[in-house]
Amino acid sequence: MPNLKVVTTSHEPERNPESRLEELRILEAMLFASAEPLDEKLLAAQVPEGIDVHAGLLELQQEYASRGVNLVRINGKWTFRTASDLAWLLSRETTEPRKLSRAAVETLAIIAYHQPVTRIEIENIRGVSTSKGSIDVLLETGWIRPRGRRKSPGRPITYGTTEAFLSHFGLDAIGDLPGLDELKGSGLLDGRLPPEFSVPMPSDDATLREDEDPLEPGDLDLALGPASERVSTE
Amino acid sequence: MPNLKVVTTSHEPERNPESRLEELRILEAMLFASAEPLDEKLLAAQVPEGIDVHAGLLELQQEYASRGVNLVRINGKWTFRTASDLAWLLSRETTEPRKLSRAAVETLAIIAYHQPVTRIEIENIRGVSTSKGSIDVLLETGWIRPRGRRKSPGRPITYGTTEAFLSHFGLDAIGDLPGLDELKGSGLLDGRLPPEFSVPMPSDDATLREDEDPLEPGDLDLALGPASERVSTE
Amino acid sequence: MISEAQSGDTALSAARATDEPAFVVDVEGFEGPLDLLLALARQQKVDLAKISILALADQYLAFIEEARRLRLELAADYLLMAAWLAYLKSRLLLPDLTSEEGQNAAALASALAMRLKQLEAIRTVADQLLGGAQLDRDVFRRGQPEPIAHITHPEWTATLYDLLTAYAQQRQRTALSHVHVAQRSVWSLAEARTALERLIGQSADWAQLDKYLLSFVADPSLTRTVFASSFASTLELVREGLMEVHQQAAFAPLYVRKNQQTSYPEGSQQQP
Repeated sequence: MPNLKVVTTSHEPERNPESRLEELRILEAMLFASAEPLDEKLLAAQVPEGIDVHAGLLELQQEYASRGVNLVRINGKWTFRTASDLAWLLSRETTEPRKLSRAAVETLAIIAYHQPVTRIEIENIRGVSTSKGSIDVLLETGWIRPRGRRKSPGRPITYGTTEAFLSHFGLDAIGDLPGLDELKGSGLLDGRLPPEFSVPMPSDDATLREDEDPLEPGDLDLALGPASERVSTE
Repeated sequence: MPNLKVVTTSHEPERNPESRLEELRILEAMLFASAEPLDEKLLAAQVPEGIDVHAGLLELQQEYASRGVNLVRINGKWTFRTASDLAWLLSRETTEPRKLSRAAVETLAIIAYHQPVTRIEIENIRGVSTSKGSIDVLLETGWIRPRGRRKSPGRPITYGTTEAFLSHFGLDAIGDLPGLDELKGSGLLDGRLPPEFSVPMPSDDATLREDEDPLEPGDLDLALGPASERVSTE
Repeated sequence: MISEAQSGDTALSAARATDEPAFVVDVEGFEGPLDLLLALARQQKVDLAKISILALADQYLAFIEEARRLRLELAADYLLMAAWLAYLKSRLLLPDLTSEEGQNAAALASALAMRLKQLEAIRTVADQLLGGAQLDRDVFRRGQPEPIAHITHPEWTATLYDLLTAYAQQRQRTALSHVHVAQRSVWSLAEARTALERLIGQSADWAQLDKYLLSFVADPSLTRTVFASSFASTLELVREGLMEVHQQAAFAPLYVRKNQQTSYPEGSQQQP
């Protein structure tokens, strides 16, 4: 039977290799134990002080890069996930994720790339009125959230994406969305177009834009479909 | 940055090392993603044909043996588990300040002034029955202790205060608790008291009184009970 | 505009004119006029930037005309777009495109082309996004997470003030309740009997009745009633043969114990 040995080849200034290995073990154990991404601050709280957690994580990431399980970063947090090239083997017929309608998929894409965006703006891009259903379905997935109200007549609600969105699509940041270069190169940023037609570099920064007002207490009731999530305003 | 290299020392007949690594990746990913431990038969049914699942698992087990996560066999099935020496990572212990219930404070006050005192005696002084919960919570605080058994029918346990009690309440000695005149003077007791009303001069002398027997071996177990069962019910 | 819900209903399916294979009227599945326009534009098989809006308008109008010929009901959205395209077409056909009207028409045409291009672009990225690795579909997190238990240890707090007020208040409460509440100043025979039964219940030894009673009574004003009731109950219990009582001399302490019908303490004098 073949034996696998872990051999370290270090070109770094001396560090106690044993304690370094122990740090990696601790990070590894915590990340394995949790199904949810963990941020570096939380990880740092568990390892002895003075440890460079970030460097350790990058090291682990490299070690696992070629394996069946990879260490990935989601919204700046770290988590282990199965390697994407093994999807063919692991895809589960039983747990088919919710199949989104074409309308919902397009709406999601518009929200992701154009956020913050109002329903009217989504409709303008799609050339069709967006039924409340699409937005509701997306709110239910937890991938989008109402984030404010546009400072314009009617004060429409603006939507943006959530951390769950990044987690589901395996993105470290909204700037990692696919196809950004194509979108930018396609002249869509042409200044002659109305503002809602532009495709800026997407940002899900929670800070309200200049043209956004904060949500009001009752807004979440309206925006969030399921009764269980509604907050009593009485 | 140091690199970890996986080096094989094989005494086996040649096998394609790349396809072998792929086999390990597949097993690794399946075990990682599975919601329950997997037995070799099930694994063999799910991986591409021709993989020696048993050998692969033993190889993986060895690779992970020194890591923060180990591949273990439980009841004949395989699963990843946090290395046992890192189990401490999986619990976070914090202390949380909690206010004693009114009933517990009253019981404590009686014990402080009237020690050594039995539960029945506490009830007689308080004029209401004292739940076991109050005594249990007080035992948990470490401020009271069972000190003996009263030489009377039923041989009830007598309680007294501890050094921890003095230090928590900033008392130099139990005798520093205010007496009748001081309580009256500070307005805590008003003038409408019967002439016979008295407040004892408290003493926490550990020496057993004449009407006290020492505790028996089992008494401390009874009095303290397992921590998980100690719940304040008042 | 047409709503998504309605678009499914405008089912112009099966309206395939076999004699016109190049032209199929089938609105089902189109998400409004812009979607239809985009589909028609693709038939031109050129880059959207170079598309002929004029040709596209013709295609669209022909499509709508065919639908009307087949008496298919079209949503207002489609008709509105048809009217707008007809208008645009008439402007684009103006002989002098350098005139103000002509320039406006050109701007409108390029804005439409841009909208189509953008719709196509957003669809492309949507496909890329949805076609990528998705959690729980293509990649998986740990199937058996090991939860991090959060154990909280209560750290009990109370102040000396809490302690003293609690003591004073309850002492005051019981002291005053005995004084003010008339019922409390009498010890009922039943109460006395229960207490006595408790006293003799476990013990085979003689117990001193009055000492026991005194320690029992927190309120001195109750002494008399307690004595009276318990003495009466004692006699009752002795009469029932449940208890023995003895007294060495008049006004000497009373001793009681469970009836055992055995020896009595030295010098005792059994009372019936």
